[in-house]
Amino acid sequence: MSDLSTLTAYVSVTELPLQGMITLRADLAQKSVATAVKAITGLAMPAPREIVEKGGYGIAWMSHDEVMILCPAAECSAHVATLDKKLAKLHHLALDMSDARAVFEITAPNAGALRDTLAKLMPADFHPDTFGMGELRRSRVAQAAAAVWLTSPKTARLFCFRSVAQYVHDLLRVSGAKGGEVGYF
Amino acid sequence: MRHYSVFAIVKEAMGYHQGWERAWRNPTPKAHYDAIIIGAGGHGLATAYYLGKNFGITNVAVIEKGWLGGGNTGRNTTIIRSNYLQDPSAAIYEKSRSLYETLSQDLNYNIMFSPRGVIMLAQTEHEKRGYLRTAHANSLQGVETRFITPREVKELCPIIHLEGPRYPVLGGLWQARGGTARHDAVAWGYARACSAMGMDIIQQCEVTAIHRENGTVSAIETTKGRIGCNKLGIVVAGHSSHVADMAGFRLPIESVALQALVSEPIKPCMDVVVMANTVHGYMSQSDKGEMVIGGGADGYNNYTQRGSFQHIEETVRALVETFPMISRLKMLRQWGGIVDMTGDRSPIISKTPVENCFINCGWGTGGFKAIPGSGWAMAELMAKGHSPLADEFGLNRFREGRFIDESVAAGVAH
Amino acid sequence: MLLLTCPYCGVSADETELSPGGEAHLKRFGPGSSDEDFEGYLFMRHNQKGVHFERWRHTYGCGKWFLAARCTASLEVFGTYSAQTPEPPKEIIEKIQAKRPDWSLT
Amino acid sequence: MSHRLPQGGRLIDKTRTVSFTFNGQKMRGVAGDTLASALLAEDQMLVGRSFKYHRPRGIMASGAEEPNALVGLGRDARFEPNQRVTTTELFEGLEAQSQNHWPSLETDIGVVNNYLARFLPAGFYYKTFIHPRPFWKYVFEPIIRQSAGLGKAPKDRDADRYEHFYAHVDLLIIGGGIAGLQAALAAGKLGKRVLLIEQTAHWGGRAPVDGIELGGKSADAWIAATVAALGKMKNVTLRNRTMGAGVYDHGYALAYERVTDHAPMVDGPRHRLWRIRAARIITATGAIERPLSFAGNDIPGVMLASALRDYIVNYGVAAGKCIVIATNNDDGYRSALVAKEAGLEVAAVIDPRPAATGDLIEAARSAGIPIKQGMAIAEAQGGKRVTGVKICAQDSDGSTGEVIACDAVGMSGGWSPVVHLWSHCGGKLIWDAAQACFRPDPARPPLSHDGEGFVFAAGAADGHATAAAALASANAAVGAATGHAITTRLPKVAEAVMGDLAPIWIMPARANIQKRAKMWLDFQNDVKVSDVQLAAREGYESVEHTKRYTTLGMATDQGKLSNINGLAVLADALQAEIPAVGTTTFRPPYTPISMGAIAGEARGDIFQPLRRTPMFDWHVAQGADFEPVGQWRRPYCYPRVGEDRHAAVTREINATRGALGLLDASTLGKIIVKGPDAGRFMDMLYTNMMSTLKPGRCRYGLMCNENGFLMDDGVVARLDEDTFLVHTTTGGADHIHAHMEDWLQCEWWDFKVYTANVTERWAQVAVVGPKARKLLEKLGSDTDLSAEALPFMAWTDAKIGGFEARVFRISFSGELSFEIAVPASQGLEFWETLIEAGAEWNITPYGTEALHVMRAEKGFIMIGDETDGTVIPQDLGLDWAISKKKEDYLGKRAQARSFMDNPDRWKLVGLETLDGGVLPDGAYVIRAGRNANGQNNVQGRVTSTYYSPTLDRGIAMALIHNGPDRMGEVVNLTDGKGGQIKARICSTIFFDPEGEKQNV
Repeated sequence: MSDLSTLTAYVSVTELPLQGMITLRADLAQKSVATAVKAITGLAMPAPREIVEKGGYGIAWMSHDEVMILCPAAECSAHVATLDKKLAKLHHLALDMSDARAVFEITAPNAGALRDTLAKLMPADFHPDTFGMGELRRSRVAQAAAAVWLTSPKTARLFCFRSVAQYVHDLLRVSGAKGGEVGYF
Repeated sequence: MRHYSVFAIVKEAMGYHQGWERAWRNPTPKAHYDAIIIGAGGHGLATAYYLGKNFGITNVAVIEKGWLGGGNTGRNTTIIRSNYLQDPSAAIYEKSRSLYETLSQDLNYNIMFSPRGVIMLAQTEHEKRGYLRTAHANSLQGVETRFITPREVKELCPIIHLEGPRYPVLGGLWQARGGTARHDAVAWGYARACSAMGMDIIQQCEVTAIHRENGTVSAIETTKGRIGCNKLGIVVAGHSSHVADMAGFRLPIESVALQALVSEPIKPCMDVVVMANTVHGYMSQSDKGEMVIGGGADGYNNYTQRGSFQHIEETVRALVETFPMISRLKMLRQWGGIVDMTGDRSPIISKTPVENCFINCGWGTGGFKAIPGSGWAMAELMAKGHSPLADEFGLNRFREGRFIDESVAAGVAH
Repeated sequence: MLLLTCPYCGVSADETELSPGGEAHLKRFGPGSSDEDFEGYLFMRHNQKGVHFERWRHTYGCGKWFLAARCTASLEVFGTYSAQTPEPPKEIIEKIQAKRPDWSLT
Repeated sequence: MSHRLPQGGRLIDKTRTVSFTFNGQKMRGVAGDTLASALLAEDQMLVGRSFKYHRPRGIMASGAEEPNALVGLGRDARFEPNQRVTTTELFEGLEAQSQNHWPSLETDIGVVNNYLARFLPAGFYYKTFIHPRPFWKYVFEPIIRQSAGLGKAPKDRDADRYEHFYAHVDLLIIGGGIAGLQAALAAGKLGKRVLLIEQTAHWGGRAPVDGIELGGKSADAWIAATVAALGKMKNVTLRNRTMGAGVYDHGYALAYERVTDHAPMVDGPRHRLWRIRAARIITATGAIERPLSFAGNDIPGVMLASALRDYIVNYGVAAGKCIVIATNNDDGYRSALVAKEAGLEVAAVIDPRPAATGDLIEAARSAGIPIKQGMAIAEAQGGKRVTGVKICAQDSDGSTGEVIACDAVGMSGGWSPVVHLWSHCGGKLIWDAAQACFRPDPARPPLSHDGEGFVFAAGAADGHATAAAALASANAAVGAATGHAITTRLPKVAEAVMGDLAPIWIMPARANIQKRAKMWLDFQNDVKVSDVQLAAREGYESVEHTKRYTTLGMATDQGKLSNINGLAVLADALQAEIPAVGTTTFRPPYTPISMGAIAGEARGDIFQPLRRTPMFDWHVAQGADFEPVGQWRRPYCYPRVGEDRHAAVTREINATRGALGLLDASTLGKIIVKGPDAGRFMDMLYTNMMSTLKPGRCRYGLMCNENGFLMDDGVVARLDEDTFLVHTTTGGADHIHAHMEDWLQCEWWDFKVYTANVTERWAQVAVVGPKARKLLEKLGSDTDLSAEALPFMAWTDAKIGGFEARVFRISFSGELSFEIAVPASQGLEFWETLIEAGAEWNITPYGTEALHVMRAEKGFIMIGDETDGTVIPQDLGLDWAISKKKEDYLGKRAQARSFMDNPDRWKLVGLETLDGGVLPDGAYVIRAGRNANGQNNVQGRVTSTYYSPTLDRGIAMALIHNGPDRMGEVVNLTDGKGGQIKARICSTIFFDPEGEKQNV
């Protein structure tokens, strides 16, 4: 029985402060979309499943008609306004979704332990050949939706809906608890 | 038919049981029968049995692609209950349950009907209201049920964990006269009785075509040749659409996999059947000692008799939480069957667009408990053209929007 | 445990990341349609034991619906394609016929 | 007697003793022992009782196939029944108890069944216990249940933890014998991602025991070198103590890792269930030796010849001092030779083959072992342990013959490839007459998603009897699985040349019925040759019928030892060929796996996601009484000290209607629908007209499914010309959003509409009651919230008390009410601000029950109460919310069907009892007479019923046949106790019918 209090961690899990997130739905093929998004992030449009990040800004490919823009939380409303202005002529939907989600940083003693911890909970293939830096994998952690990407070989970020943050946090703690080392990756 | 009894056994024991005769004959098909039933599962055999017993129609063949009782009859979790919400359902399932009570004696074959009682747990306020409603409905339907307190639940089933962190048990709908039976024995008992009435049970015989003459069924083509009939009953759960297609009509049915599993046998620890619909699992203990476990059906069309492991996992997860002591038991075997899912998850016992061709299908995950009642109603429908037990389950209800929806009160569990 | 490739994000998705959505390419009948057409649309299903065209949603991924051609007897998957496809695409049909010459679209 | 040998034992370390207890008795083993070898070393021959006859049972095998030696392990929260001693690694302090006996293992009352055995043949219970009827439930069944079952039921909650692991590989190799190792080597060199799993703690399988030389060195040496080489390959993972449990569709496989079973003192999960996605799978799962069917073959001391050999070679343990081997094949002679070399007396090798020759036979002969060719065991003698065997000619009835004294018998009926994992997913088998076994048919493998075979067999599992063939087949399997030519060298093999076996299914050939009734096929379930023959005689001819009628192969070993022998006996009885009779279906798992492992980490706090609103912790701190609503947990009420639920709900309602109440409404679904076609889309989703809604305004709407049934309701706010905000029920957000996307993506993809589920982006609070506006004014707003500026059913953005908010003038209680949404991250702070500022009006947080009662007082419907999936809006008197103008909306066509279009339906009305009491939940309205099935007629049912504190009496809503036309009529309802209650049909609106309170 997973009595959380009895577990000691070998992988650390911390919830990050509010991360600015803007959901943008539009025809990503449109040049105007790329331009508008670049104006905010300074970054080029990511390829499918890709996430690009630089200096506190980022773009994550969520679907063929949706990206998520990462930025400082305080800037969200301004950027949403910018998007609405720049894309006024294009059918689109831009929303500040920062409050809807929780973001965790997972730090492991080594790259293998990080992937092992994720692979206990998510059905995705975390082998380095398949899942590397720069990919955002949307899947589930046990019974809740989540998305994960690597920010370094030993650290990953994972976001989920706010209401299940505690559940996901507990899962990650159990997964990263001492004695559960797998040593597969 | 050789009468079964303890005296017969003692007598045969003297000769080391060399004297027993076949339980059912293994005949070659005749050219023509008054009635043919396609499918020698419980429902098909029961249909044949009641055609003979209630209507004296014994010139009957039951045609089986594989071996009798080899479909869902021999693959289910053997739960028998009739605490249904809607009147038509309660009527046929209660008829069925009452027939089960005396079936061993009627068939002279011990089908081990065990009226040990069935509890359906209420684990949310909404579910509790649903079962309270069912109890009221049952009281008018002549079905003995009662909503019981958590303490009563615990007394009836000591291994249950009432204070689950997620879904504390708020009570349960208790049907004391529900229970279980030995599934194979039901098919075998009916088969033996049908054979004794002179009916032909033809196994390893697949139907390949259904012949019609100006809209009326006339014969079937099989791997053992053409067989004529006046009336035809299609009772082939899992393959209903497939066979209906031979007769030239479509059904509001999809075939999906339903799985179950058993643990290794342990000494008696659970004397009732418990269903936990909120978390999608149900469990009872067989006479052999295995914990017999079932859950929800897969969501996609499938004819493989194999399901997806995630459903086994979901069910076991739910039951480990509800009955923590099973965590250290082991899963001995898992298996699957193919079930018919209709538009309203209720069965079809009906005439068809083809004259003298009748169909009994769509029992979804709940067919075993219905076998005697279903056979009773289907036989009456085939013999007389209508049956009060079957009338509400006609194919026409989908076109009319007249649903019989049980999901209202029950979730997955049967 | 099925494995289906989402045509949108290219992920080879585990069944547990997907939700099944029943038979594909149903033609919707609305107000004014005959009882038979409406019943056919809403309830009657081919339910083939064989090649089946069906809907899936990449629920735990991009959230998009897509369609698949799959054999319900062998569980072989002949291909997946966009949900915005009124009838089975030519290349899928050819792929099926290449493997099952006597198969044809019912 | 069985004992520890002075020398030998490749897997043990005699210098380290390990103490354990068996039935409370202290015993000693050594490091590396299994519980089985340790028990044998202590001469514990009798280890259990059989299932049906409670016959004495000893250790039969040395591995997963063991049918007899099952024990209860551990105690209390770590007690586990039915654990095989042969697969249990010994550890310090292990506690084991034998099973299925009372009062004790030595003297078991249940053994009476054994003396009655003659009266208890296969299926006897189908033929008796029929009369008198009540006896089955009250007498016969309880007795059968008590004597059946094996281990005791665990009592406590499991103290261990479990977990899952997902792995994705090119090639999964199941079985770490020499074939599996060779396959891993070959695949590893191809650079494939390889996972090699082995169920035991040791690599190499049987080769070392069989004394085979590989590459000029001992098998052990080659294995060690190979494992080391594999260990260096980055792309290869080796995992021992990990059993291939099941193979499923599309390359999905389950592996069961017993992480700490062998070392319970170590912290960590007990079991880890691997869920593996493998492009291809190689089953190198070896083969299992078959017993021989002779009378008394179940007496303790009679065991598989290979097991007898394993215990000597691996553990330095001899099953006896004087051994007899019975074998129909050359491999049996290996065991004789091993025993002889170990210094044991080998009284005889009994070989039914008249004139078999071969290296091993010659070796045995020259070792001076007496060989009795053309002979058979007529019967084994002894009770709780074997004392000797009576031998006779195989071609005889066994009535006469000499007795050879012995204290252990090894039997070998040939080998059956382990084809379980090949078969789980539909792989077919062919009959190999030469070896008398079923092996995988490469022409009919299980098919994967690509339509290609994805499982390949290698080694003994593929029916190869020699090491050389096994190794070659490993390379071949890798080649077939990967499509590459395999260049990996095969070691040179030195091994004995063996002759053919003779398919001997019973011995002696003409044994009479008395003997056949003592020949065990299924040792655990007590199924004998005579039982299978009886099943055939009675017409249970299908192998599935025979299995189910006799219970052959249904024990915890799932027929690993009994299936082929039983099948052969059945085929003989039917005068059919074995392949024509066929096998039963192989189902996962290969050997039983713990429920704990299947459930994985999901228990207790993380059994399922528990969704929390931003104010959740505050509710907890206030001692809220929660109820689950979907995955959410919402306060049902906030009882104060000394208050029960009823008192708390009453207080909350009175406070709210009297002054000021507060509800956490964050769980309400919130979905944005935006685009040029948003209005058009909304008109299809809702029964009423939404496209005409003005920006700044709200409208209540109903959503039906395509089947016409009411599925959800809620308030829609138009944010701007092409943006709507949809509110759904608490349970509804996710499935309504999915429903919208379904129609947009799959039907109306020409619509220019985007949706987004913003439910969790907002915390939503309902400020309710006469003082609601005063509270907001006190906090200060940058926007005019007066009735004129913000009338009922209007909304506005506003900054309230410094919070960016969106304010909706909507009411589900009939009171003046503001629903205020603020960013979720500020929800708790906002809530606490309101609580603090509202103190002067005794602001009172209320829960779901108060919410329900207040909405019922106003006659508002609740999805899930007034609706149950069979109700259409017309039933609820909501015709005003069904647009007549619209050509189409989801559900419109369905509602035109004859049964729904019919005005003659149950319709919603209010009910009030004549005495002011509260109607019971779920009560039905009775109509005189009975229907065709003898059921009492009904004419309606209660959908909601509550005590109304506001009116101080019971109120209810009900669906009643033509109800609205029957105002004032008194009807009879069920009271749930067999009686009836009278109630009067009335309006559904019990309170403030003019709506004055909410419009201020």
